[in-house]
Amino acid sequence: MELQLLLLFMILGAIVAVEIEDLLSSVIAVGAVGLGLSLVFLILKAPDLAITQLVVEILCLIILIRATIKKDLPLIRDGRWLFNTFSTFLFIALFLIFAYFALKELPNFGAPIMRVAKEYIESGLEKTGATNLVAAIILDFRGYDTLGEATILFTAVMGVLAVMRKVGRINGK
Amino acid sequence: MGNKETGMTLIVKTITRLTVGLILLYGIYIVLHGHLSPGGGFAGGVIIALSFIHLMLAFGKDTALKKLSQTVASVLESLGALMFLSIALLGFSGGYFFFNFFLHKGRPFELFSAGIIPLCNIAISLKVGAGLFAIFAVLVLSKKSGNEK
Amino acid sequence: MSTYLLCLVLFCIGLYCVLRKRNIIKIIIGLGIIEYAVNLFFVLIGYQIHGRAPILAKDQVISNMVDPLPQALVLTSIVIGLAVTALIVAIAIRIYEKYGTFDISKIRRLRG
Amino acid sequence: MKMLPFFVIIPLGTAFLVSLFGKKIRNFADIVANLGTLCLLLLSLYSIQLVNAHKVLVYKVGGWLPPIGICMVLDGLTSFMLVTVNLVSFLVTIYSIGYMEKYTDKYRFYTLFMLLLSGMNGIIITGDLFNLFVFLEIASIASYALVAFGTEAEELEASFKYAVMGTVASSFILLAIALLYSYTSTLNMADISLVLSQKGSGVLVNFVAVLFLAGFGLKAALVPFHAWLPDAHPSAPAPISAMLSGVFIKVLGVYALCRVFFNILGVSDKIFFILVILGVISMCVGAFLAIAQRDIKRMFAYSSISQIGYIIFALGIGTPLAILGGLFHLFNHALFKSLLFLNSGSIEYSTGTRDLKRLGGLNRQLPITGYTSLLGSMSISGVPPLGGFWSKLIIIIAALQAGYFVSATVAILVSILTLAYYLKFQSYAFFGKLNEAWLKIKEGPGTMRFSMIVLAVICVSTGLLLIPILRPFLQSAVNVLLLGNGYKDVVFGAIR
Repeated sequence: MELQLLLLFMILGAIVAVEIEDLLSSVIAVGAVGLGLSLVFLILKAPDLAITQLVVEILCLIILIRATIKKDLPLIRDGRWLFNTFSTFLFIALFLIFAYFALKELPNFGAPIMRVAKEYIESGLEKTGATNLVAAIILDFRGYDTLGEATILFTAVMGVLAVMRKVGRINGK
Repeated sequence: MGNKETGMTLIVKTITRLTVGLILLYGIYIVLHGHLSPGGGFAGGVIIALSFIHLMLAFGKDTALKKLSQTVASVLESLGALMFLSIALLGFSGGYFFFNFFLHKGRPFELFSAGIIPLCNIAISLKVGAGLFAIFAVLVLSKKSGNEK
Repeated sequence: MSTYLLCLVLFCIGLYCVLRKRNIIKIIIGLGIIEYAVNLFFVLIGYQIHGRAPILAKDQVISNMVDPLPQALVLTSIVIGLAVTALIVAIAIRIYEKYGTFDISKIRRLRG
Repeated sequence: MKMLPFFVIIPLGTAFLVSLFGKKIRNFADIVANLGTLCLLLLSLYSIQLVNAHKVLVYKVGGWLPPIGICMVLDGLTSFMLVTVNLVSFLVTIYSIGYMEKYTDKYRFYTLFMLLLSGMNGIIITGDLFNLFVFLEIASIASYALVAFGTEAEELEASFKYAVMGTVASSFILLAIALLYSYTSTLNMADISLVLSQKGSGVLVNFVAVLFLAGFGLKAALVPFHAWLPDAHPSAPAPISAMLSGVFIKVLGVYALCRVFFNILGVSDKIFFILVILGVISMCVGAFLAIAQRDIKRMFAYSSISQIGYIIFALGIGTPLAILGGLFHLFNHALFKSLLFLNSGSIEYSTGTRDLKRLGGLNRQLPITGYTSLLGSMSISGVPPLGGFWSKLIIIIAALQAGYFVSATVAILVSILTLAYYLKFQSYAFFGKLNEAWLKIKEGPGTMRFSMIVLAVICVSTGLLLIPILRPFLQSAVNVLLLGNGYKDVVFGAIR
């Protein structure tokens, strides 16, 4: 029950973040959604994710506020064209209806199949020696994924450093 | 958010001086106990980066960059990445890429256990901490020069 | 079931924001919301009712644990989200420097 | 067998080393990056040999059995794609030695380039669905940054559009993976295929298919989702345009689409039909928009959309001959499109403009660029006996055999249109009167000329792939797609 309430809170926060006109408030609202997500992770018994989500959310918030603060913000109107809004809503409605029928075929909420996960739980400790099974998975069973993940962060850092160069071309335009 | 190099008010600075070490220590704790308790390299790395960002926000960029300059940060990041890759490569000694090559994985629930997992955590935290700090420093520095224009 | 649907509603709010908003920062926020929704969905499908966190404790036999695999995947996915956000914010800041605005309808030097 | 991880390790290691030492040691970045791509090319050529000997090889990362750990799979399609990617990337890195002198911070370029390459190689070689997503993100993020590498206003704008579209596409793909994980509770591709064949398919599998189609379609720039490509590809530096148009959209779009639809979800008539429709529309729209362009690179970018349409159309027909034609066209297009983009880079290097109206008569000043681009243009528009002619011919014959008469006619007409706009490009840029402003210009450095000549030579001779001795290279790739759901048995057979 508290799960649904938190989800509703997140949806509310997201709507506020999308619709409010002041950018700073919008960024803060999305921060609230992220912290709500962190709580949901805690309820869903995922403490690793709760911690990570919390700190990542704080960092994202700082970066976003840095980007928005002290910028003059002329009021930006959304697209006025009614047809576009209408087609967007139509698309989203179709998506949700399709999703509704598709989700019916999933296993019920709270009863996953655990075909592969069973082996992690049963033999994770003895095979890797780590008591935190999530750590055992990300760094041993699926360590290759984590190499990719570390590389993604590396790529992003290199990308940011490349994009923020003041001069792109040596004798260009 | 003082735009001069001085940073924020005295109250903020004093409290920062007290807490920054604790935050850093907490980050290191989370990294080292990643295989025993929730957390791990990523969360710990982000916390370490946040402690430096905290310093930068409170004292202005110069103080923080004196502690950890941008070049050092990007070198540390590349080193962390290389370390992670070489741990993965060392697995070839056991026959496979990413093989957990410690034969004796130690007793469970102890700090020195679980083979390569703590080592990987340290490498990742180095990478994440230094990388995120570098991103933040670059974003802040560019903002300043953008204002001067 | 209703939980899944609520999660997808969150996804759709983010999608709407990306498709319909003209402000660059709003678009970035929309991408963030999409990211949250997908991460949440991944964790939801691994939840077990009355399950326990996937961390072993001393001298206890654990049964009925939640699925640890989606949690490991979402950890990866959170970091991916952070990386993408950082890069896009950097691009947005540079765009602001060049054009002096966050309005994408005014940022239109390339023609379709 | 032990070499499989090196397709990822080499580019990753190079990227880390270049970022560490590239700034301090002169020419370090050039040398290491070129050595890296050379090694990758040799490895991928060796992989053909391996596929001939063993058919399928499975490498267990970390020594864990596949459903628990991640595995890498080397089969015919994999080695075919690896050869395509690494051949193009090797020539492109040689080209960038000269070309990238125009930009600042060359070592950052090489770092990002190697990351892009490792992402693509990772996607191709993996046998795990989530791992595919992770490497897809590496490649995408590197490409967002590379598109904005010049940091001019237009480039940033294009990169932003591209990044937003790409991120939405990635979340569609991740959502689809989540749904699939919940349904099958496994992430290994072969294992998913096994579970799906036991459970049968319902609405959920269709929903997942739609999500995958939207996600990979966005990455491949199929027509309803193509808006980002004509901005992003021309804005990047020329070597990156060549990589993006030449191989990137094929790996992230076509290869991933093939792997997921043919080998995991299993194809049905509905999906084939959708692919044919999307392919034909992409073909036409891309060609019509390309004719009107004055910017050389923009014209090539639209032409890429059109040619991707051919490939998807051929895959959608689904007969063995059509798939052969599609994959052959993929290989050809990778070569001649990267050649053409390198040519456009060479023109921009010498003259500083890409506007067709301002060029003219360049054949006298830039003979190598002129003649190699002539070969490239002829090949892409299907003039016999160049490679492009054979692949288009096979696709059209296969379409006629399968009864798609209207689509085949459209394909022929689009081919004529292609010829028209490439003739326009040739006549505006290289023939006619020489503009006074360009009297003093010279060809770029030797490395640029070298890679253009090599690409042109390969372009001319791709038709040879159809002769019986070399044919196994293509045929083994086709066989993997024809296997369909049999993929799982082959993979599980190789594990034992």
